[in-house]
Formats: sequence, structure tokens, C-alpha cells
Amino acid sequence: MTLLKTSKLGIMFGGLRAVSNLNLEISSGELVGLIGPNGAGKTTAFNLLTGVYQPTEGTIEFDGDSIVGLKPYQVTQRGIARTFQNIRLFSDLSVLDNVKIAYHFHVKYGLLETVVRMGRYYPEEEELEHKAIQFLKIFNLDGKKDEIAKNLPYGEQRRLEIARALAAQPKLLLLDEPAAGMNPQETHQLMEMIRWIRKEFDLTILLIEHDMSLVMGVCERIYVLDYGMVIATGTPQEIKNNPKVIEAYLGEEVQ
Amino acid sequence: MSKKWLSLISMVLAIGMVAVLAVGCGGPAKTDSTEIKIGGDFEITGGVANFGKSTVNGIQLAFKEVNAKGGILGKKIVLVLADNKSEPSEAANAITKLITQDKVVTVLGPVASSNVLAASQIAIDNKIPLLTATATASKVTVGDDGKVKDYIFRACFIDPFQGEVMANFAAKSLKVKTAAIYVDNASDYSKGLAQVFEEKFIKNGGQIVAREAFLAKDTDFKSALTKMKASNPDVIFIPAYYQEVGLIVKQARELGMNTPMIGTDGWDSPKVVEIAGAAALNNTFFSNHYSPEDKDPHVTSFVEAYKKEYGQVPDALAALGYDAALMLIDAIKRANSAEPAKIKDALAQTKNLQVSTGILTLDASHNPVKSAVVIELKDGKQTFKEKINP
Amino acid sequence: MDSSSFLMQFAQQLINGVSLGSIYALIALGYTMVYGTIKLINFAHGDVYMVGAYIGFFATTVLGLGFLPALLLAMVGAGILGMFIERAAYRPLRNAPKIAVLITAIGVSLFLEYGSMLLVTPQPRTFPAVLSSTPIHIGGLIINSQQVLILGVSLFLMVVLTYVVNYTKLGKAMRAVSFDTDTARLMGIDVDKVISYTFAVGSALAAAAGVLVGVYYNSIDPLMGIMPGLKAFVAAVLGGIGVIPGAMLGGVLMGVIEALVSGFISSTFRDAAAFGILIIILLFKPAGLLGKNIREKV
Amino acid sequence: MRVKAKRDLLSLGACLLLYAIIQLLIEVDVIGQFWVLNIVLIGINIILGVSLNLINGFTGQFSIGHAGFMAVGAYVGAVMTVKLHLPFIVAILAGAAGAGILGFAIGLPTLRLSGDYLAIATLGLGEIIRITILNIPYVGGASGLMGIPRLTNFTWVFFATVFTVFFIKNFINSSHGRACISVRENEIAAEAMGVDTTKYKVMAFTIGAAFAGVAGALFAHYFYIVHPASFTFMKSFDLLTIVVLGGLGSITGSITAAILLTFVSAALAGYPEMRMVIYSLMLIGLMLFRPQGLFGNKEISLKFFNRLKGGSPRDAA
Repeated sequence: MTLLKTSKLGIMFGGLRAVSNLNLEISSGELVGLIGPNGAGKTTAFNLLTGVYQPTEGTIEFDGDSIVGLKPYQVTQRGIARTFQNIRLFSDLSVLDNVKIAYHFHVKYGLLETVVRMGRYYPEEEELEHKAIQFLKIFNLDGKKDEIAKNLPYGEQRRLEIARALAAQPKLLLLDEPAAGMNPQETHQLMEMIRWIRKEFDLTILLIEHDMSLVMGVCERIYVLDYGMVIATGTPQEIKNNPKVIEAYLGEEVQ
Repeated sequence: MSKKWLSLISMVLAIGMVAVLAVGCGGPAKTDSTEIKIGGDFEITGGVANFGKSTVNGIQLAFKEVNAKGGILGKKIVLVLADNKSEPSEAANAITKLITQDKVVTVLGPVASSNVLAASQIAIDNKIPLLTATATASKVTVGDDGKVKDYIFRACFIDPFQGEVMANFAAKSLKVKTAAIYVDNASDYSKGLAQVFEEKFIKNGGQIVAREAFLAKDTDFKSALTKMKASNPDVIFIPAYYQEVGLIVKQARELGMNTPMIGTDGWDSPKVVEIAGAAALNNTFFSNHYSPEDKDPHVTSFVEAYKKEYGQVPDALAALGYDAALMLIDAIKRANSAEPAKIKDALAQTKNLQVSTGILTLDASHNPVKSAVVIELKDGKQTFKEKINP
Repeated sequence: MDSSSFLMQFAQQLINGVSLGSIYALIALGYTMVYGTIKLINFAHGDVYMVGAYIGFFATTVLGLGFLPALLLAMVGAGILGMFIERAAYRPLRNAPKIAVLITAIGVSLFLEYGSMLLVTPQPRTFPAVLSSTPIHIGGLIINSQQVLILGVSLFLMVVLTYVVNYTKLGKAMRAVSFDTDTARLMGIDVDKVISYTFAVGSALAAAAGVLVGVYYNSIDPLMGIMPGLKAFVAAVLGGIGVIPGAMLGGVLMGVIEALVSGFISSTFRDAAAFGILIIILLFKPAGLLGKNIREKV
Repeated sequence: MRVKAKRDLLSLGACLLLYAIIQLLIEVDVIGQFWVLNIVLIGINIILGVSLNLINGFTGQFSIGHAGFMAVGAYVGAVMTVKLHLPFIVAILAGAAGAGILGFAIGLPTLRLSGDYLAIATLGLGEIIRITILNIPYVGGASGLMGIPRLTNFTWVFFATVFTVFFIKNFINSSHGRACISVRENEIAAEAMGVDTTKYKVMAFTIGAAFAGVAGALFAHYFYIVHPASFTFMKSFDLLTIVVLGGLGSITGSITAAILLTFVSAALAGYPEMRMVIYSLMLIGLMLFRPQGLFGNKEISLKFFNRLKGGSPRDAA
């Protein structure tokens, strides 16, 4: 079943066509990679999918509905969560609070219950805390739940960001360079974790990555972007041998 | 700046603050039997600080003079000042401090009617007389129920009186039919006078052709003046204080408006001439308490003493402050006591008192009954135009 | 009112507005320059303007100087004051939250206002007529020679400043500091010095405005900087804060709006209209008229 | 959780005790009129400081027009009692509603702005509110609205303050509050986590404005008169000072700063000429000394203080 489908998706910044004619089709449960040289428009594509930018052309269908024109928070509420290339944690808050916030739109209690602390407030807060800690456990962060996010080491910040995105309970998870700045060992662990969470949470994952070992090792299918356009798509094996891809990465051969 | 230096400064400041707190919280001050404490709840900071300062100068001059002559009842008279930041709630705060912490027997001030109104209820509740030198709103001394407030007095004209004087002057002496009003929208003094002027002027058969407003501290009046010019009034009434008046007159003349302009006692300051220039002020008139041409020794001696003390010519507020202080001194003398209740009774019976601006008697509503004069500015000189008795 | 007299009035109001606006612009230039470099709303700017006016006043009355020497003296004096303020009150907070610096700026502003009130009393002073003022009549319209001078001076300063910021070494350093302070430092720019000079120039501009306004309205007092300072800031934001021609445009626009509102709607709503238009413009152009809307990169 | 519910009750009890002690001291005249007035002012300033902190400190929206909302609350409240002869509680609620509705109406469009632009817009709005009041003859214009009965007393102020502090503390420690804080921390990430940032900005702004309205209504009914001069942008700056001095995002900080600054102001009343100079130097000194505010974004965790003042450390609920 197709979960995400874009057709002829594109955006112009001034006169610059950052992404054009982008056709993605991702089925439920797939783990797809989006690669391309620097400036190819990968993050812009993410921003289009999540409503940060509004496309100037084309359509995005998610779970059967168009999500063009929705605000980022509405997209998230529909079931797309993401991480950021440059980590965007709530850096002055505790690790636990970071995760709790992602839970926010599942909370049912109203303003009045909040203020008088009656009704659903305590039970839901209790459940919230419980669930948040569960997520932290998965990422091995539960021991640091009261630490301030910005004081975590880099690798843990990356993990926390993924944990936070998961807490929003998405159907589709977008990871923007999750392995950036990690050493090979950490990358390897991350790879394992990505596989595991997909299975555990029945997720569909689309990830941007520069680390080829991660992409090739974990993705089932890959889109290659260059100058805002898809230049190739296929399995890791196919991509590896695609001359267009090699050209895009290594530059045009001197004739 | 080095860190050390910084923390040193901060330390000093912190200690200073604690010290200030300690002093401030030190409880009621001790009463000294050799002095009579008078409170001064004034606009020392904030928007109308200049008016507060003038009034306080006038009061302090009077107190200094009386103390030099040995004081009253054998005691020195002392002014304890408190700042009200030109704001009603702070005026209430300041008077509460003066009454309950400093134990003053009477409070002088504030300048603005709204500040007096905020302070007056506290004076009444504590049975301490409050004498304002300058608040012109009728409601200051008379409550909403029409009853005179026992403990509240004033030393200045009330809005209805001056407003009527100038409305009559416009209609009868200048013989004009149309008037424009240019009012300071942030000042209750100005608005109160404008309202009375408008009523009386219309009653006299006149017509108000333009109503414009500015805000205190404005410096550019040309837009509103240009608009006024188009409606071609015979006279422009500007109930405001000298700084703005000077600028308004100057800019109006620059715009080629030769209309006569009239105003009230707020105009009384040599600054008006300095700002507007002597020529621009020809054909302007304002009501005041006294005329400097009036060679009354009380007037001249006050002006001289003030000049000597502060290096400047007194404005209307300084004169009124001085008068209020004289009223109070007179009342304490007549009461032969510094007890608030007795001072209050004596103040109410103020009669034919010679003050710097004339002979003053308080009426049943605690408002001064004194004649007003209309002054014409001719080549920068104040000249007597006519006298109006209440 | 027939149409010709309406047009005359309209034209006169435009003249009034532009002349008032050039004063706002003059103050706004310094405001926008300081903001452009260190992104600080320097609320004390209006008070430096007041101090400048007082220096000019004492230079002409006590020292008996003429207009130009007094103007220069005021600019130098205020420049030093500006550098001192920056050194003592803002520099220690370079890495502090912006809002803390803002509170400090408010503190400095209060200190200047009430410190001067202690020194020179709250009573207004009248500036001696050191410049001639002659009304110029152009077919029924009236303009004062000093108004022309003020407009000329602010246009001149705008051009000079634009040149300084865009083409001189100091200007380039200022823009570098504004763009990225840390990188600028790494590139060998003495950031402290650049900021110090920025304050000196900005404060000198404020003082020039103070003296000119003092001469034009010939009345100065310790609280004279509050409203013009606020309005100049609004003007700077209106034009696009940090952009020098924007300060000019914003200032003139503010003046014209005020004049037209007082002239044709109601003078009582003059200030409200000025603020209202600012808000409306910001809603459509969030960075002001000439400001570039920089979008955060995601 | 049980523990937390219990702690809420405990601090409430401590508040009642504090109230009883102060009320007793007032009754037997140990605390004189002047200090009662200043305690009332402290309460009003706490309400204003804490409510502004919700907007500036917790939600990170740079607003400096708080005096405007206070003015609306004061005038609406005063009209209720003076002109319509309604009971005091109605006046307070109407003041809150009036300021809250205006806050909502203003917040919706302007909160799209950010940083200094929002600051100047809110400053402008505060001034527009004041100028508008100056032009309404029904409420006295420049003369102010007079003849307001003194209905505010220590009891009203105390309980209004406690209510405000508890309201905002509980709000902050809920999912809604965390959503507001996430806006401050990183607006883009907050959106990406499903937080409707506009909604929460407007919500914080509305709640903050409504409490400013409560403070305004209490203020109006203590000083017999409301006057536009009380609500200038200098007042907004004073309130901002409370928030920044106490620490952005610290309720106990705002409370402490409100107490401190009110006392300083009262103490300086005896030095009228030097008052503002000393005050301004203190402000500069304190900011240089603690640019992050007295408590940063932390809450005081000393238990006795916490109980005494009704504040509480942010529970990790």
C-alpha cells in the first residue's frame, strides 16, 4: 500500500528551482534512502514534505490525503515526524521534557483540568511520563532523563532527537542525516537501531544520508537527487552501478 | 572592565540597596518637638517634573523666609518631600508615606488634579489637611455628592473661573465670534479649561470652529495649526503651559497666522517670550493672578527673592506654591497649633490674606476668591489689560 | 473647503510632515546604525540626543560659541559619552541574553534623564538663536529655512553614512561584525573597537540631531529625548532597522503620516495612527519597508 | 503523583497560614498603612510579573506592552463598579475578560512577528491603548476615571496573587505549558513535533493579558482613580524589569523581583531627587551582576520559601 506519493513536486526560491518534478512513491513499511551531492535539494524535499515550505507546484499525498498547504504541526499530527540535519532539540529542557513535548498532541486534558489539577490531569501526566521513559529506554537514555539536553554528548543528542520524533507516534519517519558526526561504531549501532525501530513500531522510514555505508547497509530502495531532480532510483546495488549517479558524485568527466 | 572590578561594583550596589532598604524600613520617624513637619507630595520625576520642581521651589522659598524670621510658634517649619513620579497611584503611595511614616501635620501638593484626587482620599481618611497649590479641577475640593471635602484646600483658580474669564474676554473685549481650541490632551488642567471655555463662549453667542489637541512634550504643532488656519477662527484658545505655548505661538506665526491667541495662567513664564520671540507674541492675552506692572511690593519682593534664590524668574506654579505655603503658615499661626484638625479649621477660615498674587479669601468650597487680571503681551512685555473680579 | 484650498492644505501638510520626519530620520540614523551592528535596541539613544542638545546649549550660552563649533563640540562630547556607555554598560553583557542588555539600556536611559535633571533642573531652557530662521513663501506655501537645513543635513548624513558603511574599511568591519561577530573576530577584526566606534558615530549623530532640534524648536529639557527617541526607533523599524536609507524613509514617512492624520483626521489620534501604521506595515513586511526578510534555514 | 497532589495542598495551606499571619499583623496595626499599601502593590506587581513572564519568559515572545492590558483591566473593572454598580468580583472578572479578549484579538495577528519586531509592535499597541483611553470621554479621558471605591484590600490581592501564581505554575507544568516552552526553545522543532505554535503563542498571550487585566482591576480599586498616566510604556518597562531581573522563565524569580523592586521603590521614596538616579544605577548594576536574572530560569527550591510564597519548583510531573 502506498503511504507517501508525490508527483511533480517542485519549489522555486526567487528564480532558483531548488526541487523540481520530484516523484516519490513510498509504500508502508519501506525503508528508503534519499541521497545526492551537497545542495541537491534533499533537505528542501524534506521541508516540502513536512510543510515547512509550501511547494510551488505538484502534489503530496500521504495516507491517501493531500497534505499540501498543511502547516508543519498539522503534517506531524497526520503522522509524519522528522529529525533535523542541524540538531534542533529543546536545548534548555531536560531530556524527559523533550520527549514529553512530542507527545503533546495526544494529550486530552483541557486547560481547566490543567489549572485545577483535577480530572484527567494526573492520570494522563502519569501515563505520559511512563511512555516517555519507555522511549528513552529504547535509546538507552533513560538514565539521563533529568539532564539538560544541550549538555548531552553529540551522539546522544542525535539519538534523543530520534526518540523525540518517535514519541510523536508517526507512520512515516523522516531522518535528516542521522549519522552525521558519528564514528563508524556509533553509525553501526544506529543502523541496528533504525532497523529495530522500524520493526518494533511498524514504521516507514525515509532518510537522508551522506554515509554510504549506512545507506547501502540499511535502505531497501534509494532515490538519488541532483540539481533538485531525481536522477536515479533503485536498490542499493542498482544505484551503486548507475553511471548517472557516479557522474553526479564525481563530476562530469572531462571530455 | 575587569571581572573583579565588576563584581566589586555589584557588591557595593547590593550593599547600598540593603542599606537603603534598612533605612526605608526603619519605621516611623521620630517627631522632633522643635519643628513642624509639612509633607510635600510632588511630581519630582516623570512627565511633569518641571511643574513639580517649580512649585516646590516656591514653597521652599516661603518656608525659608519664615524660618529666617524665627519660624512659627517658636518652631522651624520643615518640608518633607516625597516623589509621586507624576502618577496617581504613586501620589497615593507618597502621601501615605508622608502621613504614616513621617507623621506630617499637613500635606502640600500634588500639582496635577488627578494626582490630588488619588491622594486626597487618604488625607481625608487620616484626617490630615491637604492643600494643593495648583490643582484646578472643581472636583478636587468638592465630592461627587456635592459636599465640600473637609480636609482638602487649594490655592489656585478653579477651571470654571478662568475658563469663563477668558470666554468673556474673547466675546466682550476682543469681540470675536469664532474660536478654535487647542488643548493638551494629556493634561486635565488643559481639558478642564477647554471644556468650560467652550460652554461659556457658545453661551455668549460664539461658535467653536475647530478643536485640536496635542500631547504634553510635543514639539511640532504645525500640522494641527495648518488645519486650524483653514477654518479661519477669530481667536485661538490655548489652555496650556508655557513650554508648549511658546512653541505653538511661534509656529503659528511662522505659518502666517496672525489670529489673536489667548490662554490662562499656565502661560505665565518668561520662557514663553524666550521660546516664541517677542514679536510673535504680540496680540496674545492670558488670564493670571497678578500683573507684574502692578507695583505691589508683595509681588516684586517675591519675584526678587525668587530670582535671588534660584537664578530664574518665577512662573505661575512657583508663585502658587509660594502662596500655598503662605496660606498654610498663616493658618498655623491663627490656629496657634500644629494639630492637623486645628490647621484644617484655620485654613477654612483663610480671609483677606496677602499673598504674592493678591489678596486671597477661601470660599465655602475651599476655593480661593481672588480677582483675575488679563494680561496682554506687547513686544515681550506683560502689560495689564483688564481686571476681573469673581 | 473647495478643491484648490484642499490641495494647498494638503501640500502644506506634506511640507510639515517632511520637515518633522527629517528630524525623526536624523535620530533614527544613529539608532539604526547601532542596531545594524550589534542588534541592540539602544533605548538610551534618545537621551544621548538630549545630552547632545544640552552640550550645544552650554557651548553657545556659556562658552559663547557659534553654531558650527557648538555642533561639533556636541557631537564629540556625545560620541565620547556613547563610547563610555558602551564600554561600561553594554560590553560586559556582550554574551548575555539580549533582553538583559535591553534592561540595562533602559537603566542607562533613566540615568541620563534623571542625572541631567539633577544637574540642570527639570525646567526647560531656551536655545539662543544662533541660526537665522526666515520663512520662505512659495505660492502660499510656507517653509522655514531651518526646516530646509534639517532636511538637508539628514539627507547629507544619510549619504555619508551609506558611503561609510558600504565603502570604507570601518564600514566593512561593521558589516562583518553585524553578520557574524565570531567570524569577524577570527578574521582579525577588533570587534570591540568596531562596536565602540559604531557607538561613537551613532551618538554623534544623535547629538547633531539634538543641537539642530534645539535650535529649531529652541526649547530643551531633560525629558525631551523620550518621545522623539521612541518615534525615531519606530521610524527605523518602519523603514527596516539596520538599513540606513530605511531610517530616512521611515522617518519621513512617520512625519508625513502624523501630519496628514492631524491635518485631515484628528490630531488626537496622531500618535495612535503612527503606531497603528507601523504594526500594519510590519504584518505585511515583517522586516520593515526596506529590510530584507531573512528566513531561518531549516 | 499522590505526593505531588499532596504537595499542592500543602503549599496552599502554607499560603493560608501566611495570609492569616499578615492579616493579623495588619489588624493589630503592626504593619502600618504605608506598608499595607506596599504589600498590595507587591501583590499586584507579582500578578503582572508572573503573567508577563508567561509571555516573555516561558513562551519566549518579546512583549513590552503589558501596561496596556493592565490599563484595559483597570478601566473595564472601574466602569463595572462606578458606572454599572456591579459587585467587585464582577469587575475583576470583567477586567480579566476585557484584557484577555483584547490580548487575543491583538495577539492573533501580531504574534506572527518575532523578536524585536514583536517588541516594538507590542510597545506600539500599549501606546495605542493608552491614547485611545485618553480620547474616550466616557471614562474621563485625560482627567482619569474618578470616584472609584476602594474595594481592593489585602485579602483580595493576596488571594488573587495566589490564584495567579498557582494558575500559571500549573499551566507551565502541563502539556500545554510545555508546548509554550517548546516554542521558546525552538519554534521550528516545536512545529515539527506537532505543536501548533501560533495557538500556543496566542494562548500564552491571552492568559498573560487576562491576568494583567486582573491586576489592573485590583489596582484601579485601590487608588480611587485610574488615569492614563499610570499606564505609559515606562510602566511596561518596569514590568519587564521585574521579569528579567527575576529571571526569564522563573516564577519564583518574578515573585522575588516584584517584592524587591517594590521595596526599593518604597525605600527610595524618602530621597525624591535622587530616587531615579539610584534606581537606574541599581538596575544597571544588577544586570551586569546577574544578566540571566536572579534565578536564571530556575525556581528556588528551598522548601520553606516555596511554601511561603506559593511558588513551587517546576515539578518534573
